[in-house]
Amino acid sequence: MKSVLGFAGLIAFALAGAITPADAQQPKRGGTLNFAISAETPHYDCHGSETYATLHFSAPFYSTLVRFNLKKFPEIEGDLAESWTIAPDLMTYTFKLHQNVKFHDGTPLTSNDVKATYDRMRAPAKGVVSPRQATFADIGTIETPDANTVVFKMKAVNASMIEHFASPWNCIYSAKDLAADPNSPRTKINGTGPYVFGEHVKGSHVTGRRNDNYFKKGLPYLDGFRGVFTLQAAAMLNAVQGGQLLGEFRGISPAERDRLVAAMGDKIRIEEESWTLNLLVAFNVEKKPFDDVRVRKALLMSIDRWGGSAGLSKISTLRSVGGLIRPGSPLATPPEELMKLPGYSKNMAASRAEARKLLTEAGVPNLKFVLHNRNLAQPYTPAGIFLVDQWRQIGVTADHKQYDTAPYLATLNSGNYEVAIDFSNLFMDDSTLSLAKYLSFDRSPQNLSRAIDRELDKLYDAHVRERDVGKRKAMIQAFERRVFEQAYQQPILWWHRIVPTHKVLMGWDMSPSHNLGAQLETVWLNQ
Amino acid sequence: MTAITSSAPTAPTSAARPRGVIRDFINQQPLGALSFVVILSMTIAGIFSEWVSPYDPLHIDFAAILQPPSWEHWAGTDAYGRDIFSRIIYGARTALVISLTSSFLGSTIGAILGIASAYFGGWIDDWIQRFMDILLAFPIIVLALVVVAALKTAVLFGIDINLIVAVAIPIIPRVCRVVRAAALTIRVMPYVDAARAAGYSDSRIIFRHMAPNVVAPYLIMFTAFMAQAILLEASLSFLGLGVTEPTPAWGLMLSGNAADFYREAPWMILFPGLAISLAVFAFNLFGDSLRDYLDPRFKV
Amino acid sequence: MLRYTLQRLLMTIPTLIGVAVLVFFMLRVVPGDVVEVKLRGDGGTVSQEVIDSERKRLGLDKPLIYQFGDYMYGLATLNLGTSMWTERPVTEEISLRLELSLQVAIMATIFAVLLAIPLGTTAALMRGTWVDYVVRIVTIGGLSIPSFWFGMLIMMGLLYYWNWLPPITFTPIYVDPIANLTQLIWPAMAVGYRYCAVVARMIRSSLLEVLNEDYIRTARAKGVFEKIVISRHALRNALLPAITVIGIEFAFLIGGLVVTEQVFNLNGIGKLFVQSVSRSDFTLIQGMVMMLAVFYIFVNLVVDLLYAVFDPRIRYG
Amino acid sequence: MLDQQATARTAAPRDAAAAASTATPLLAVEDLHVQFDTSRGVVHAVDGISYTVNRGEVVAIVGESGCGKSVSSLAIMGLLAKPAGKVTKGRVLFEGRDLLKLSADDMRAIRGREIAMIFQEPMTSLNPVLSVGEQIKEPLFIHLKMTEQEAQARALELLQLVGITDGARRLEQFPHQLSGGMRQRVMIAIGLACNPKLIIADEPTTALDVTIQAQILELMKDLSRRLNIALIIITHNLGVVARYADRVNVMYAAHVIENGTADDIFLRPLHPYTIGLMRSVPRLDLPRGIKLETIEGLPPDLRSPPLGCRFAPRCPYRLDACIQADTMLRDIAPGHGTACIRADEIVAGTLVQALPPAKPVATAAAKEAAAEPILKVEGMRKYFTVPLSGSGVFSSKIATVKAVDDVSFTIAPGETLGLVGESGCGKTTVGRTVLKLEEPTDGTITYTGVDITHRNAKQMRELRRGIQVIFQDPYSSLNPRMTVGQIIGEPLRVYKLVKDKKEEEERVAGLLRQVGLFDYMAERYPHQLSGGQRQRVGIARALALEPRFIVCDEPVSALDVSIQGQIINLLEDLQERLNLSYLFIAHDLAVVRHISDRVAVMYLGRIAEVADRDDLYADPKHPYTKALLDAAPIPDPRVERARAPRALKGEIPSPLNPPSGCVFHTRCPIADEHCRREIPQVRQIGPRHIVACHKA
Repeated sequence: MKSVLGFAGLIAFALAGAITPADAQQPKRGGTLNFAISAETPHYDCHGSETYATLHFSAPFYSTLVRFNLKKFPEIEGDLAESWTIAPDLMTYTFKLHQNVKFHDGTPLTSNDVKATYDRMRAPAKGVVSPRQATFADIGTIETPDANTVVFKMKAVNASMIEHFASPWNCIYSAKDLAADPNSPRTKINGTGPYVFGEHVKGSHVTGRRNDNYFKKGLPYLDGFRGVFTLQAAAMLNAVQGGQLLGEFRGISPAERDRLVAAMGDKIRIEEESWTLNLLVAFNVEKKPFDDVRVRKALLMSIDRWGGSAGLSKISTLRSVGGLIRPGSPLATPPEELMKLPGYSKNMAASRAEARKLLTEAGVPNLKFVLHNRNLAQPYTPAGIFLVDQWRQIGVTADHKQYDTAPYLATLNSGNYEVAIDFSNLFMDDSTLSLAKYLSFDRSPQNLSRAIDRELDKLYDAHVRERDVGKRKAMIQAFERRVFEQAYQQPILWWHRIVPTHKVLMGWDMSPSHNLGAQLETVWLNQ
Repeated sequence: MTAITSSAPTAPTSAARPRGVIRDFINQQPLGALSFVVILSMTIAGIFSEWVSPYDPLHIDFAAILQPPSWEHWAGTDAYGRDIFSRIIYGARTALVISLTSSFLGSTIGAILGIASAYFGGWIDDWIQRFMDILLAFPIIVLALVVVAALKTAVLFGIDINLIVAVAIPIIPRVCRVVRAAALTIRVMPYVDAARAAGYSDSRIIFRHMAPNVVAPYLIMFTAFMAQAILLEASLSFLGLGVTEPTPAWGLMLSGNAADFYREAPWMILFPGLAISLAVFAFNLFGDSLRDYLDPRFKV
Repeated sequence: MLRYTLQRLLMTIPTLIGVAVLVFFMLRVVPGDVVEVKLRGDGGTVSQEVIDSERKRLGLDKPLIYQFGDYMYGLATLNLGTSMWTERPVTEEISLRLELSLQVAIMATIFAVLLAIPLGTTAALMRGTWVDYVVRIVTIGGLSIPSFWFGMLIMMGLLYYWNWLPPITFTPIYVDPIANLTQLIWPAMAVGYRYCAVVARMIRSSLLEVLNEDYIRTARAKGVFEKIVISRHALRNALLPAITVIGIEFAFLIGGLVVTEQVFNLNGIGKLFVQSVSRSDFTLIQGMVMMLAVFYIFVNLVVDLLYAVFDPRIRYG
Repeated sequence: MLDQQATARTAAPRDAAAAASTATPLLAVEDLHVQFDTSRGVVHAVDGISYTVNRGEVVAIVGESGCGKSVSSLAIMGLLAKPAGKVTKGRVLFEGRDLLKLSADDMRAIRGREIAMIFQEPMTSLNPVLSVGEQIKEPLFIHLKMTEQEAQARALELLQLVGITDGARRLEQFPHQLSGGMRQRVMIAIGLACNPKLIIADEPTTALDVTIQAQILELMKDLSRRLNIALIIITHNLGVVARYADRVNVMYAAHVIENGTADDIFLRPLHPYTIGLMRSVPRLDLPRGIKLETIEGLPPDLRSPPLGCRFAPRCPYRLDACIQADTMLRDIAPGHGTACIRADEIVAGTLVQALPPAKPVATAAAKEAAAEPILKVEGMRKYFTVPLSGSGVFSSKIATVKAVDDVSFTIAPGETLGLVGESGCGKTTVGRTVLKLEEPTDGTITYTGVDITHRNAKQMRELRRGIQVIFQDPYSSLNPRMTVGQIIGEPLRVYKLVKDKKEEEERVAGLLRQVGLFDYMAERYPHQLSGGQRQRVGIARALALEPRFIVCDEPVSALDVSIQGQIINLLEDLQERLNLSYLFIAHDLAVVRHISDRVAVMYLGRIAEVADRDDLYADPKHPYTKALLDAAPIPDPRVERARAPRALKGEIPSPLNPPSGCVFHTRCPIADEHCRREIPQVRQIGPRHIVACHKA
């Protein structure tokens, strides 16, 4: 959808830390922001990471080429790029960089650094981890005509390419550092971001201080920040309530929200939005009886999504009923359409009766299996508890087994499971990102149903190259229907992001993804 | 002092008059008897959970989440609207099954190793004791965590075997030490010498003559480690490494989102914690009383 | 004495080797390692090649026996390796957290011992009275109440009645003693209760035993003041077994902090341990277990030496 | 309850006539009652006893275990175990003051200052963590408010007084560095510290070896005389009483049943119990009788004592009146009281028969001539290794204890070889090695001509039936978890000597009767039996396999005197009937003399002397044998008075570090340089008399 916007004309944004009218007050300078990071990153390398733990840690120290404008999501705005042009055939992307950008070590940033950064992501040197190689596989060459211009020449059309350029994980590194040690970003931070790395006390906190040479004049407002690792939700809540931390930017559960509101009254600000995350349930089609579509379908049909949404939304981060695309986003299937799909009916009595019938037909009326789940309190455990309860109601016994992440992943990789709860973490709504998970197992190893379905692959490939919005939408819906009819895997519920911040904290932007907006350069303290 | 020693013979009360023994125990150890009543009622609650508990412990009722204690829900409801009292009753089953099996396993293996170590002596003793040294160098929960980390969960009859193993292993060396010490004093008892002089086989001496006489320390250790095991299981579950939801288990009820509700639903923390404490307390007190009762040293 | 100490130290080597071997192979029983957890984060796609290359980098692709050899060689050269998660030296990871845990442990010890001696002594002297019963119930309570639950109750109470909570990040005591103590006094109490109970019970029972000894009767027959009989004759003997318990419990306190540190969000050894277990960070787990084992053995040695200092039977044995 | 007037009389003590002349006694115990609340009921441990002690006098309280003698002395000192024990009635007048009415602090001021006490166990009666000096000085500081220097000087003086020479060094030492005898000397020094008027010694020598016992008693007697300190000696040993006491109180079942001067009690006993007691002890000074007199039955249970005379159930002379009402202690002669209603008949000599003169018994020589030895031990050695510091596999520092060093002897069928020696001499190890409970380090053991030295457990099995054992401690030698029937029946089953359950029961019943027990006792557990009964069960178990040879390891030393005689008689009976051979291990010379045909004396792992019984006792050749016989007290004041004071000097050396040459040379009165250098060989000096001494 957004790519279509790009197609409509050459759009250039020149935004440099502009203050929108919403922030009526004049920002104040100074102060240190203490905030919670509910996980601790193992390393500092954005490229090599898939977790917000790294972003919330590293993003304030870095810049990207372009990024999402959180005030007008999903619009794109420039970060290091002062402006950019996209060729009408979507085969060339040209970025003009800001002048006088300096790395924290004092060296000036040039187009070479951008090229080195993208080369590292698309074709990493030996020993460098880059999970986004496939995303940038369509890039043919990267040219640097001058120090402030970078030109990306594509090998093939990717309708969503500009969104991928806006990915928060594309931190721009120094070419010099990478030349010295391609893995230096893992342990050393040298960016162009609003903050300069202070210290990282393992298991405790990370600090950053204002980058006085930041290329966006007047920013950041804060003298610095301290991100405190709070692995226990209770500890985080206590600290927020006690005023030791001013916010948690990933998202908390409704119960936690209620507690903060009850305890703090009007001192706390709560912002909510649906989240670009969902939990899935996947059936391993390689295991009997889950090779039988009736069994899979029966299990999906017996899940009361609408009821579950109402209940779980009170106690967990799960909330929205949705298909493969985040509900509420432009490409999403609307609820009335959704209800026609298996597993989304509101008439649960009928659905469950049907489910029982299907099971009986399949010869497994008293099905028993193990539901493999990850051992995380939010929202894996509630999802597991919920599913076990739902299946109990059609006479199916699911043994809920929760593991630590490593053995959990190992089990999933081994294929030695029947039913598993899986997770889809997106940073935007673009369908090329969100549908990839459902491709045939041989193309998408993260497809936990391990199904091979060439029809799905065909639909996906066509839609990636398709530039017409209407046709594209139809293809997405066909894809979705196919996935649900075959009942390989299905989102249980989409998440709901609730971010608590103290009211003194200003200038922070809410968005549907916790991976975005972690640079903190516009944040200020009203005290 | 001779009058006193002779009036309290060292030999423990015999199995010949069980009724007398029970009455004796109640008279001498009223607290112990009381704790036994607690254990008994817990056991009954565990065995007959289906009949005793007012609700289905797994039943989710989103209409009734986080309800404070009331006549309908004696201990309130949790975040899923499940009845906490029912979950505590079912939790007794989980706690007892895991602690009983692991404590039995640990104490029995420990006792057998201890007796063998004491009886055979020499290199067998040396090797067993070296191995126990190794196990003893781990703090209990660390050893359990390593075992949990090492073994994949393996469910048998709805019980996590590896959790039992994890709880049992730290018990082994501790029981082994105590039983070995007890067995060593028995090993040099003239009646064991008499048995050896009569030419009885090693197994006969170990099982007929030595084992019955380490029953007292064994029983004491067994009950003490029942308490330990309940505590350990609760700790592991609290850390998210033990029993998994939705199985009702006390430690588990304290973890997860229970702590999120300090203010709204303190009963979510209060009652399961009380259940653990009461159970462990009862076993500790009972073990204590049993020791006082069986160990004549402090008898007047 | 020196010779004895050295001999004791030498004797710990086989035990330590045993611990090392046991931990290494136990951890290798399960599939799954730190690599995927690290790379996949909250899900997402990582190709097998990437995973493999990372495994290779960490040396996890080598046959087990080579890994074991490397590990043992590392131990022999006092090198605990690097954490697979953070890729920093294990010793660095541990030493970062050691100060906090050690301080909590020491505070808990002081708290426990200071309380346990009068508690245990009173109970023994007033044996069979209601005082004894109360002490008995309070101390068994200490053994029974899970420290993490006790910690939760403390937090709940602080929040409820004072709407106040201890600081969330650690400040060393030499930087700001007040901030430091207000953070650590609560977990010290939470774990100290159990510790105190164990020591008080030991003192009670060993004092009872000692009070039955003939030499106590001798002291009384000499006309020694009852106070001196207790303090000089009985307690001095009764505290000897208590030293063992204080020592062993101190060594194991670090283990007990595993759960309690979670509750108080303390950046200590216990929390690190749970984290490394849930991340399958084998080298860090091994390193910490080795450290705890060495610590335990060291404390045992100190206890033995203390015994030798306090007990003439050993000093001149 | 008791005749109050009986307490008012004062007997004329032999040695302290001056003190006796004063009107009030130093200590007067009047109608003292003590009871203990136990979980099994109230024990009336002392039930109305009265006695007096005059200044400078030695008074003995004699009785078997559980009769209340120790409890009464603790009650005087206010040291009863609280809260179980309490004085319920009576007065304890010390110089006219009632000690029982004193406040706790006043009583404390008397303890250690006016009255001192010495306890039985020197090993445990001193505080292990305080130095000897600290413990001796403590009462000096408390009672006499001495300065450190004064106390140090006094402590040195005290050590000299109790015969410890290098006092300055000893004061720095800790109790565990001293031997048992030395510790008891320290205890006495502590008792003497503040010049008390009265010392109560509760079994002061029971835990000590006979030669050390003599040293300690000699010392106490001497000090009492020199310092004019009154002494209460509490003991079960009649020999000790005869030797040292001026006056004697005999206690039985919480009562004093007879009192009088030592001569009165030993020469003219007036109570059937006292008489029985005297006759049931084997004596060194009288010819050996065929049988010991015994007192059948057991003392009453003090939780519910019988209504009448407490000795009545066991008394051969009881009347109906004895059972119906208790008899008060009354004076028969001046200063000689008894609680027997038939005392007059006893005085008249019409009730109790005089002992018949002892008949000589068959000598060992006759027996041995009959057959080849059933057991032959040649050059047996048994060394133990003891880790010195540290333990386990990795420790290298090890010391060797030569528990048995080159021991040889033979035992003929039907013969009893007595093996005597003090603790640590290796006699028990000899027994255990013969039983193959220990593997000999060297030497050969031949049983009925078969070499069993290196037989393993399996090969031993067939021979096991012939060799059995009876242990010392009747409490620990029976498995408390098995019934008597199971204990006795087990060997029958294991060796398949019985076909079925019924036959087993019959055999068990037969064995029970054979040892003087009843059939129904098969159902009982050991703790339900008395010590003597248990020992009988132990004997029955040994007999079950129909052995030819039994090792008796101190079978009577844990038993009370009146029970001891029963067991000895039983063993003799059985030997006669079943033609058994015994290796009889004991430390009591009189008992060994009574039961043995031949006697071997051991010292520090070596044989000192072996001879026929009469030969050995009449004409001991080894100085150690002589010393042992000298040291053994004899329950007859006349004999004792006639014996010169004697005590073997010095302590028994540690077996870890035995002396060079003759192991006895450090204590031997006749040792010379030669003895120090060379180990004496065992020499034949008579037809059946061998000795290991250069001088013999």
